[in-house]
Amino acid sequence: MSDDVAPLYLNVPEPGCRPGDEPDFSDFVIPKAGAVDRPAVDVNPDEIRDMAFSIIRVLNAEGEAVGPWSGELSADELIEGLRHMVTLRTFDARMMIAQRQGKTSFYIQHLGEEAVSCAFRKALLDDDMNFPTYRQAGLLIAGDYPLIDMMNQIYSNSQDPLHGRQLPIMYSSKEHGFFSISGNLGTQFMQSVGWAMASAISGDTRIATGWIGDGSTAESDFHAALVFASTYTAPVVLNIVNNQWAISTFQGIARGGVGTFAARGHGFGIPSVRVDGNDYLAVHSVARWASERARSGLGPTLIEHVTYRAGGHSSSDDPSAYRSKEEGAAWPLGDPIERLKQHLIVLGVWSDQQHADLEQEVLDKIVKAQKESEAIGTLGAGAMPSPRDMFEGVYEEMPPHLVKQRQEAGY
Amino acid sequence: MSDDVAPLYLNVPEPGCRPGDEPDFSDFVIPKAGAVDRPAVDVNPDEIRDMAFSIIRVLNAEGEAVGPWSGELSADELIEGLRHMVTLRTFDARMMIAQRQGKTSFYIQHLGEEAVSCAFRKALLDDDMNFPTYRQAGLLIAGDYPLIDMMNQIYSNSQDPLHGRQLPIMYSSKEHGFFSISGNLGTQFMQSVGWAMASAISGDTRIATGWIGDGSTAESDFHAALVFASTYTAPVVLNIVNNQWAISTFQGIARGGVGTFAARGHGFGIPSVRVDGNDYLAVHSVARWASERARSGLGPTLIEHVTYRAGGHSSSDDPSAYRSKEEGAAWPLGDPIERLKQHLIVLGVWSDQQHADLEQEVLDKIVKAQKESEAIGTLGAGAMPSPRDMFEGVYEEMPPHLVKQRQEAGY
Amino acid sequence: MTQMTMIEAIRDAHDVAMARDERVVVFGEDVGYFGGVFRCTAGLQAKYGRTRCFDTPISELGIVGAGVGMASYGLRPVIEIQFADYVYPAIDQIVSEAARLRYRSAGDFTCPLVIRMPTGGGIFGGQTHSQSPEAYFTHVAGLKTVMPSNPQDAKGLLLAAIEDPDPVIILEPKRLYNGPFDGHHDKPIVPWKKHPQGDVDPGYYTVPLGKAAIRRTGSEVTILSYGTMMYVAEAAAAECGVDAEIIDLRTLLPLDLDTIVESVKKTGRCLILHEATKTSGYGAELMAQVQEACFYHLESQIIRVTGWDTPYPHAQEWDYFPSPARVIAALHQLMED
Amino acid sequence: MTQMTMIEAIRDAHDVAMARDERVVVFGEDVGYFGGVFRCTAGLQAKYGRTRCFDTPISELGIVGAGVGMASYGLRPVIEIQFADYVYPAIDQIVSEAARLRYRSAGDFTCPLVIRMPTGGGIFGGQTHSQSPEAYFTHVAGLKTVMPSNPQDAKGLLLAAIEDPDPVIILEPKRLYNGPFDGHHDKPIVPWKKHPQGDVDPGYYTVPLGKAAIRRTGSEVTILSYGTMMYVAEAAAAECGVDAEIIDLRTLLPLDLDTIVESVKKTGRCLILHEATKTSGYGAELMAQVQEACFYHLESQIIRVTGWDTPYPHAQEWDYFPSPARVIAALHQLMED
Ligand SMILES: Cc1ncc(C[n+]2csc(CCOP(=O)(O)OP(=O)(O)O)c2C)c(N)n1
Ligand SMILES: Cc1ncc(C[n+]2csc(CCOP(=O)(O)OP(=O)(O)O)c2C)c(N)n1
Ligand SMILES: [Mg+2]
Ligand SMILES: [Mg+2]
Repeated sequence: MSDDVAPLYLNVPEPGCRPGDEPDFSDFVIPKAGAVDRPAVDVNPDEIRDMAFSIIRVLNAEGEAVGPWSGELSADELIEGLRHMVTLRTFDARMMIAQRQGKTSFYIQHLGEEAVSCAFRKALLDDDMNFPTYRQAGLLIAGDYPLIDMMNQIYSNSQDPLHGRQLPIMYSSKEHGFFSISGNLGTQFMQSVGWAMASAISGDTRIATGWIGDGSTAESDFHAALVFASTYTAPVVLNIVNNQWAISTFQGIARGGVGTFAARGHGFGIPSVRVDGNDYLAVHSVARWASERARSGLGPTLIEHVTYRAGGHSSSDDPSAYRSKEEGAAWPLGDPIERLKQHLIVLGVWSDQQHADLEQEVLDKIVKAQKESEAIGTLGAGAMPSPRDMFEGVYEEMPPHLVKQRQEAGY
Repeated sequence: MSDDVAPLYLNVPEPGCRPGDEPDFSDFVIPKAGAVDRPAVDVNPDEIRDMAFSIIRVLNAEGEAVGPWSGELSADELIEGLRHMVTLRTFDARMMIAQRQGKTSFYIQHLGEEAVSCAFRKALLDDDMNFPTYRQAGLLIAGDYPLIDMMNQIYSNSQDPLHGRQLPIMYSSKEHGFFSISGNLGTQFMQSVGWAMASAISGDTRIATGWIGDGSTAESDFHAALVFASTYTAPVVLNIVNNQWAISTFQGIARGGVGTFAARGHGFGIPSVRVDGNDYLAVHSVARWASERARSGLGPTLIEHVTYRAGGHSSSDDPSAYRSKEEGAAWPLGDPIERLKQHLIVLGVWSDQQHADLEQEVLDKIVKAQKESEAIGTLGAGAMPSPRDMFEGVYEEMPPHLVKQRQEAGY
Repeated sequence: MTQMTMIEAIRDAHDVAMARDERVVVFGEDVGYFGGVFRCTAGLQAKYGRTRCFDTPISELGIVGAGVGMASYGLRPVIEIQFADYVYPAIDQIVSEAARLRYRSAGDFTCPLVIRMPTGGGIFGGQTHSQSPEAYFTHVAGLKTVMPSNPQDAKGLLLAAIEDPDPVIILEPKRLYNGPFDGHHDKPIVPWKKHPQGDVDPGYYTVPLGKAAIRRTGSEVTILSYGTMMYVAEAAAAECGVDAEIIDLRTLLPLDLDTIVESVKKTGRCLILHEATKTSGYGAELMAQVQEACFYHLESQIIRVTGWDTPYPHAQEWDYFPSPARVIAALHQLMED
Repeated sequence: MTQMTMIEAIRDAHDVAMARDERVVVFGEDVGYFGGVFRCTAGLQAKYGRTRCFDTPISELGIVGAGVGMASYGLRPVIEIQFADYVYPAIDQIVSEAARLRYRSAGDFTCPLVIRMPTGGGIFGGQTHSQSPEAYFTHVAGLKTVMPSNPQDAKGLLLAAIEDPDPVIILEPKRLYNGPFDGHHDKPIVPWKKHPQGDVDPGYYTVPLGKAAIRRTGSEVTILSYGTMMYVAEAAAAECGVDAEIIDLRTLLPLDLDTIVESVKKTGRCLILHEATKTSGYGAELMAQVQEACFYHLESQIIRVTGWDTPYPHAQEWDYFPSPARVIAALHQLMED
């Protein structure tokens, strides 16, 4: 050790605010709604590097849609979007309760992040393929996947489309363009690029979307996805949902000292943008732009959705152990449902009464589905998938050793 | 498949030049020597993003050292550098022949890339730790590691410091700051960050360097290294040696359509620069700058060394099967030894005669070491490591099952 | 002696090691401020500071790769992989790097690294929170693999692992974290605080790697097992009237073959029990070694009771998990043979 | 019949598959223009174009991950991992993804993916060009694992694998690529072109997965082996005077247990031979299964002859590699027991 040099030290980033601290988002720079340009889809990526350091926003504080990224959706479409978000939130709330009642083992909710997946889905075509994480059920709900199928899976009952094999909420629906959720973080991000490459190899017109959380961008699959997407100009939209937290770990641990997650695309020449993830209109508009790029053969886009995980990580998590309880309320981008509702009211097509009616209507629908599903069974009660199912589907055809084991097990 | 949309297609990048084609580097933009600024080591990374798209060069076409990155090395130091590079090249040539004579199984040479590791090593302190790939033996040679130890390892004879266990050229010398080479691409890049973190945790002053090839930047370890280095501001210099080829695969496959390898650092807020890897002075100067950053607690630097693999990938490879034989000669950054020699002549401290003498002197030294080493043994002839050695060192203490196996084997 | 849960015992082992040796550093996903999703590192950051216990990015590769680099520097990293199911992204750093560093560098560099991971099923964790990957690790020359079955061993083995000069994988049966489990999932568990095996020595001690423990002496059959399955074996033995000798392997590699052979030579019969998938599971190796060492003492064939050769299911967890009933059936079959 | 090396036979299988089925795409490191470092895909890019046979970035994770995505789309990707030693960065995509996709999605998505990799030692490739990782793959529910030992099988098994609806790992013994090898490294090899087993059927045919082949009939001992070791077994049998029946497993999972059991019941003795490291190697599983199925027919203990429990060394390669001498010694021991 030399004497004339100061000793080194390890820098371990810490969030500004832990339990007991006052939340402080004053360092978090939020551009005005409407402030970011909307370039042509075939823009040279080098010219829009600054977009990775700004945030595309449409809804301003007054609830108006402003700027070049607004104006694509009709009032009816917006009301439909609101319905999807309310459905997702209500569904989540009911299922969180069901989990606490022991009707399922595990649940993950979307509180505060509903706009991201709900709005994105409406910018896609029905036969595009999404490679979601566990926090994009809006892709299913906005794609009209039956709620009861979701519940049957959550309850692992005999009508569970996945035969009880997979964890609750790890849905799969090829028909609804929803790739089987893995549970291993990141893996599906690379697979989305592979699927998109396959579409391109086949001269198809379908595109893929990949999804990953802020924390999971540290995983290797994130890197591989960027490398392959960039090299082969794959028709894929790569989405990072930056909800500020990865269980108890704040986004600074994955992001490093500086920069943004979106900026990771620059090393690959991938157009990279950030969007206000709590702004239904902005997410939808950016999704349109990026999917048009993919569909026109212009290749990948990297989108960082800036949002906030308002709830716990999962039904197993209590965030008050590691972050301030007030942080959610202080989050400066607000609540996606409130903001869209407000916009519709400003537009003059919505009212508090209509909103309350919508909430009730959605709740009724969910309660009805829930009753139906619970009548079939919940985890450990009622009609369950057969243990025989456990042995099936490991391979298309059951090999002899598994037949023997199944028989040994008595099925 | 929609009818109104053009079908997608897969873009597979191809190099400009395959066997039979005329090499064409006209797209390869080479800034003038001296053109790139030398910022303070504590510069804000955001302010030097353009450095990832330029190339730091010191030696101009006339052999003069120009610009802000020149002027740190004395004539004696430069002559020493020349000696190191000539030693490495001569050593390589002799060992390639030895391989063809069956005295070893495998060899990897550095032809054209000698400046990178030789110059870099001289910017480090003796107790810093390098995490090299198989193409940085200059770190050993410029660190005065005994040639005979290298040869004994290459020949896997009884004096092989690694007891015949590891492939030839996969050296290891803690004493000389040279981490054990793995053979698995990329792994050591992340480990260099871990070592640097350990130094920081320990309040030490030593720094680490990581090394990776252009092709290997696609590996996951590259990403992990950038994430961890950035998050913890690790005292490490991360080097990408872009020698244009990864076996038969041109760098465009790893790099994607656009950008540079250095630009990968931007997503992490890591200062990232490119340097003329065939320019001894430039490499040395950049290495100084980056290691000063690391040693001062300013964290990682990403350096892309732009060079050219003038030889085959390894003794198993014949590059004429996949690239034009003329490509090497057309490579616009010239030959590192020629360029430094020329510079010394321009400085008036060197002559063709002195150079010829140096070459002879180096050759004599290498031949002498080689005779000594071959007198001990070469692969399969002479004194070999004991089979008993095969069982040792799996663990510090040999567990019972291995003792039994060793006995079964008769040792 | 203090009563501790397995979680508390593991935390205590970290604490003791960090206090004794400055070189011990602890990290992993959510390991720092929060203290780990299972709370095995709770309080360590507050006590030893952020540079000795910290959160990492979600990159198992990076975590282990950093650990290899740190260990080669001279530190003693103790790493948590959040669930054993998530170790695969780090396999290359474990198999190709940590395990081979001493060998390939002829001792020039070494890798005293501990990698802990919650393992096994029984918590309705489905495919990605239930796996038992011990077979992979035991196939890798250069690694040691450990699986404790109670708080006292968990602490002592972890302390021994931290002192070990080579990389050690510790698979922690998460079903036992809060209390042992006898395989009857419908019956309540006795928490460690009220359990005789919850007694943990205070302060520093080690349980040596490579030494098995006999949990029950018996004369008719030898049961080889480890982790959660120890209690399933005990329940089966208690319920079925076969006088079984139950061996808790504790360390899978190096294996305490002497203890095994002595027992099998005495009983003449052997049952092997593990949660992991059967084919190429560690039970196969145990069976091979027992056969190699005791062939002429075997009075009946060796039987394996294991998880089935399927991914770990969610709803059918208790059909997958080896039950006391399956063990009892196998014991009876052994006695009939 | 045409005489082909194993490399030519593999190349031919790709060619036949690509011509028959547009969905077959081939990629990997150096696989495109150059045709692979072992030249197994030479000529395919020129014939089928860059979008059906192409080079990839050096990311085994990315290669397999892309393959999983493509397979789920409906293509039939055939991937080359440059050496089996480099498969570890892709293990997560193989174990957690390819293997479980059908199961976890209840058949909604499937993964008809073939992953080929040159395997095994005998070429002085040292630690990183010599490994035999079959044990890992055979432990994973959802994978099939294949290792051919001659050109005819290499082609037919690859064609069968490409048609298989599930992921298949093909381990290609690189020591056999250019000619078989009888374990006497100091003697010249007979190239496939002059070898009876170099006869390959032209055009399309398959060798079914899950079916072993008896390479030598014999009455005294059954030798279970695969890959390069087949020829070591044959050499040993020819030299030692023990009448051995030699079974080439060809597919390790699903295993052709019927053929094995029939043979062992006949001979009463069994020797298991593989290159891979012993502990938790696939030989342990074979031993377990033979013991389970044939216990009362065994006249002596089963013996494993395998690579040692060390990393694969360089200079000591021929001390590591199971030799005919070691097999002969084991055969004699079996007959004495
Ligand atoms: C490979 C892997 N490592 C670790 C985990 C455990 N884990 C589950 S969720 C999670 C945090 C993910 O955070 P982020 O990516 O930000 O997504 P978010 O939960 O915020 O949506 C972790 C570490 C896992 N599922 N897979
Ligand atoms: C994990 C892994 N994958 C593949 C290989 C095989 N391989 C050895 S060298 C090489 C090319 C590396 O190219 P690059 O990184 O550009 O380094 P260079 O050889 O040009 O110095 C490949 C693919 C390997 N050694 N390790
Ligand atoms: Mg998050
Ligand atoms: Mg290269």
